[in-house]
Amino acid sequence: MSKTPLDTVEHAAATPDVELPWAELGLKKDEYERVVEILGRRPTGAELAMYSVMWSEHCSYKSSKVHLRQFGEKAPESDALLVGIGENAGVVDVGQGYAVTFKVESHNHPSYVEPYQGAATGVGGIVRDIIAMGARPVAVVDPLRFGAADHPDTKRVLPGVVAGIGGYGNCLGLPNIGGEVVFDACYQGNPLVNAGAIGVMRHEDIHLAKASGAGNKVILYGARTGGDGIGGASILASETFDDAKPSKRPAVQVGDPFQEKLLIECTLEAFAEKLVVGIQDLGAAGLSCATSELASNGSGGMTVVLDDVPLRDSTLSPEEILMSESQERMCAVVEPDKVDRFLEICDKWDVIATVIGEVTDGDRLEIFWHGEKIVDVDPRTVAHEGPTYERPYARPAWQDELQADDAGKLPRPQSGEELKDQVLKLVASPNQASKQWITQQYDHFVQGNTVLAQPEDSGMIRIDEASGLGVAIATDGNGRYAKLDPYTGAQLALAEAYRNVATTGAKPLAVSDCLNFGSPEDPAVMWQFAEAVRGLADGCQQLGTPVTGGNVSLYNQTGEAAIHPTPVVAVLGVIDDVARRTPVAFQEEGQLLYLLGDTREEFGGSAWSQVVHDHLGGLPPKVDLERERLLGEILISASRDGMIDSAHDLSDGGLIQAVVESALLGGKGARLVVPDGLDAFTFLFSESAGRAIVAVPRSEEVRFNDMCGARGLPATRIGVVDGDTVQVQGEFSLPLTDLREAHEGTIPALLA
Amino acid sequence: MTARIGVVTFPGSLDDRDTQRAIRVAGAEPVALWHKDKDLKQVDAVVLCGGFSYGDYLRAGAIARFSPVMDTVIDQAKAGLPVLGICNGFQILTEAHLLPGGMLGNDHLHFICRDQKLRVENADTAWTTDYEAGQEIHIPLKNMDGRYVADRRTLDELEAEGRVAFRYLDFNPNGSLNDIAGITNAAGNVVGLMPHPEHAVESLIGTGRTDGLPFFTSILKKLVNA
Amino acid sequence: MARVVVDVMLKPEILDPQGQAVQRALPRLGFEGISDVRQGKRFELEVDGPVDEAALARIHDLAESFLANTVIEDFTVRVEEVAEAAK
Amino acid sequence: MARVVVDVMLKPEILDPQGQAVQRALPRLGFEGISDVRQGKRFELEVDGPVDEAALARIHDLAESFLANTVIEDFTVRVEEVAEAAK
Ligand SMILES: Nc1ncnc2c1ncn2[C@@H]1O[C@H](COP(=O)(O)OP(=O)(O)O)[C@@H](O)[C@H]1O
Ligand SMILES: [Mg+2]
Repeated sequence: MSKTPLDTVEHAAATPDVELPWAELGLKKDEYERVVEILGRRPTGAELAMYSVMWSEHCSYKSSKVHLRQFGEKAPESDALLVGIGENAGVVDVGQGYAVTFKVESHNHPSYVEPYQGAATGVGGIVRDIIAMGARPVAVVDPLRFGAADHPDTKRVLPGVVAGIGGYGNCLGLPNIGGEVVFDACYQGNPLVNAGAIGVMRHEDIHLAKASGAGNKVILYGARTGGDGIGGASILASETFDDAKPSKRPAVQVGDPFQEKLLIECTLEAFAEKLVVGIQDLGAAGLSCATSELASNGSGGMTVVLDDVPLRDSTLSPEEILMSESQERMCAVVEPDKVDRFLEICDKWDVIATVIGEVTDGDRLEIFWHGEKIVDVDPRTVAHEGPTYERPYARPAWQDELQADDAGKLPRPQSGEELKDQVLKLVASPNQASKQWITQQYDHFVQGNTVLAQPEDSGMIRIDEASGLGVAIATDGNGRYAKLDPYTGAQLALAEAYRNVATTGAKPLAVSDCLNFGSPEDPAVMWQFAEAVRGLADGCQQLGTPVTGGNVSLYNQTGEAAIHPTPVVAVLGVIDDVARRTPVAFQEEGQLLYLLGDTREEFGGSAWSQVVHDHLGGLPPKVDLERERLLGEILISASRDGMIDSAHDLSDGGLIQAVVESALLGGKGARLVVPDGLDAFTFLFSESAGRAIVAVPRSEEVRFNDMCGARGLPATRIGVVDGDTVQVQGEFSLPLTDLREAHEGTIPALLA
Repeated sequence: MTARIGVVTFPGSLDDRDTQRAIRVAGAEPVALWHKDKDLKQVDAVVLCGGFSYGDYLRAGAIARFSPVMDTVIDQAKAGLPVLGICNGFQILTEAHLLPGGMLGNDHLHFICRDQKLRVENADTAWTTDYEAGQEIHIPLKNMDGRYVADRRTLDELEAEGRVAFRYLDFNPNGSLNDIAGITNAAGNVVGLMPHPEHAVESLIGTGRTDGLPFFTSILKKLVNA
Repeated sequence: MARVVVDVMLKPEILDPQGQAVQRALPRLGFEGISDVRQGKRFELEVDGPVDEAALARIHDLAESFLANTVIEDFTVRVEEVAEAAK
Repeated sequence: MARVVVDVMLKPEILDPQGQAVQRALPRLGFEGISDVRQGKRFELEVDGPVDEAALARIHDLAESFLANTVIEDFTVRVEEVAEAAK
């Protein structure tokens, strides 16, 4: 029993001198003072709970938003963009009346603490964002970064993360169609668990998170609210308002994918019957976020009766209920005469649903507990008027030295034999090795629309059975490149994801991102962040692919050591008919292999420099986005006109990595000839951007060459699909069986 | 007139829409059935599809088995109604004792998703007549609890009576006894298997093979010719 | 209110890969002298009212028909005494 | 040889979707009067030699570091007496 009186609005006004534990809740002094100024009095405990979570870095983007603005300011003209940055997820027109929404988010820290549940709830959170737009989720992707592959803790973190992503996504019935797995010691204490989701809807079904229409009801539905993820509020509840010790509150949230699957089905059914005026998922900051965002995006105010929230733990204080991050909950705004039907649908799916409030024609968000008012705020000040920081940033002193340490000076292989050893070493290295042990723990087939999944260049989903309309998605990021030059690194991530989508025959349309960095309080990190955002915004402008949304994850560091700056970029593309998709695998012996693009001596940040020399230095490959665009156009035309039977983009590991992958997947070897003007080493290992290899049926060779020639894209014939070895003329020959053993054995040996 | 084939949706069913599509692709009419209804809407056959009914939280299929719809399915299956259980559906059929044995977690303790090679051992069931006995096919497999177990006597009986309908070839993906991928009841009307034929009915989609289509054409022919 | 515990274990003749995985890991963790490990499930049921013979019999039925699959699992039902040798 | 049992249950404040699913199914099966169900794991370890203090302490360590995930689970260790109220 609480002995101190409830901290009502009235009580707060009457006791201006009571100090609240704002510091423990993560607020700075000036932030607290700003709250007092906004309210014209001290906040109640419940108000402080709301402001503190909503003004956190995670929810308010206070360190990043001055930079993120560029995504809007530099956004290219695009007819495709239906809903842009600022909503739960962006929405893109893909034609034929269909719209697609997609977004990537991070769940890095929770996944380090409890890998399975952290990763699982990461999938759950991003999928709710997609449903909240009105879309049926159709696929997930999971870009991941772990510490060194052979570090004992990686053996704890990785299997748990993978099982968690699979456990949740598989149970939701969402095919996993892409992602990344990268190992680097810099992620040892900070694995990156990013999760992305795609959803599909008809244009008219787009829903937004806003509460309008006085008298409309606010319905909370899904899981009961428990004491999950409310660290700070417990302090608030106990030290200030209750002399009882805080009860144990779990730091880790456990996901319930079954509950979420029901949430998806009942939400979509409610959408289909047009019962929903506004909708918001409950993620970070729980009810604080959902109520303040719904109210502030709408036209009116809102009242909420907190006593009506169904609880899993009856001892929760109102502050804790407001901050709880219990999973698998959603909030809908429904017109009064549709409430019964909405509740009926929830009941059909065995989902608990409760009216907890109402939209008002005022402009205040008022929250009641035991009949007393404990929150009375302008919701905009909570949701949208959080602090903005112009954090100092500066190019770090070590950047010059790092860039001066040119990878071009590293000793190169001197003989065919040495080349061959290094090829084997490369394709077996953890970052370049097959990730099948991981991806076979994910369902690729569910929903029966998967056209391409791992290890293809991009995942591809059919969205219309009759026409064959489909969408493709690829996510990429290279922290090593970004460390050498964050501006270029971000553009290389964009270029690679763009290229991956185009390689499968889809036209890139839009971008989402997840920006993983160290502490924004370190000017060097802040510089990396600023550069990366600038690079990405400039790149998107040039490629004509707007950023539709994304996520920022800061403070990824252990002590003083930040992770490599790791902007992860997702590119979404569209293909008119999935029957035209281009796969990675070599299809037929005798087909001609062409290398598209220019190969230069570029080894800075390369896989070769890492695997053979454990080196990171110099400059990353140059970016030429016009070239990327041209390459994309050629790949798309060639797929549409049936001129190529397989294609693979070149990225980390260079040409030889791509050839080996296509060969192993197709079960067919290749004979390669080093083109004039290149040495074998550069030909095989360079990581110049803007390149792909394609396999051209002999009957199409002339037509294909003409097209490349006419458009000015260098296309070099480098060999032929043939036999059961990968052979580089005059240098070496490697049997596919040896390559397979090297490529596919590594990850199971480390993790199984 | 074509055959009407029911597909039951339990809470947590995932492949209900895909199964309906497969039935359509085969030329039959899919009928959606709801777990809370006892009424089977006079369908000619029923498919229990894949997924994680009730999250598979107790044991795969254990809670779904007690759904109202299952009371009717159990009664009618005993009276000869053709029933196919795919993955979670197979698990439900064993929990309901329409098929012998039980399903446990994969021996390697991971979810596994792959294109799986099988041999059709029994081409005489209601769902397999469009295959040849001994035919080798590839069907996508994806499960967490795919390990078929039964006591020695049951296994011997299944083998002796030719009731092992499908066997894994080249690779046993889950530790199933006798490499069993699917079985049939003695009458041949109730069949359960772990791999997912509904994911192998269209070229281009999934693995690009259509080795799963004969399940649906087999039953269609049987029903239409009946 | 009382607590009834239902323990469900795989029948001894059925392979228990989870238990085996634990056992295989033991030497790596420096544990010797454990000759077998089996992993099963434990259900804790909070029963309203007294747990008399009749209640126990009903829970036994519940375990037999639902909590355990007796084709592959064995089970035991017992009323839990006060807190056990705590963690 | 003796048997040591390690029971691992989710901490009380942690959501237990499995137990919940079971509990919600009970009314449908005609069972009333069970107000809560939690589902956990039970490990049976067959120990060679006597189970003395030292052995129990080691098993306690094993449970803490390996059998239970103490971020979300609690556990108890006990020596199992003779066969219990059998099935
Ligand atoms: N790195 C970024 N790039 C572009 N947009 C971003 C980025 N980070 C956040 N945003 C956008 O800011 C808005 C708020 O983000 P977030 O808080 O993650 O959304 P939500 O409230 O749905 O969790 C979203 O529209 C999101 O897409
Ligand atoms: Mg959101």
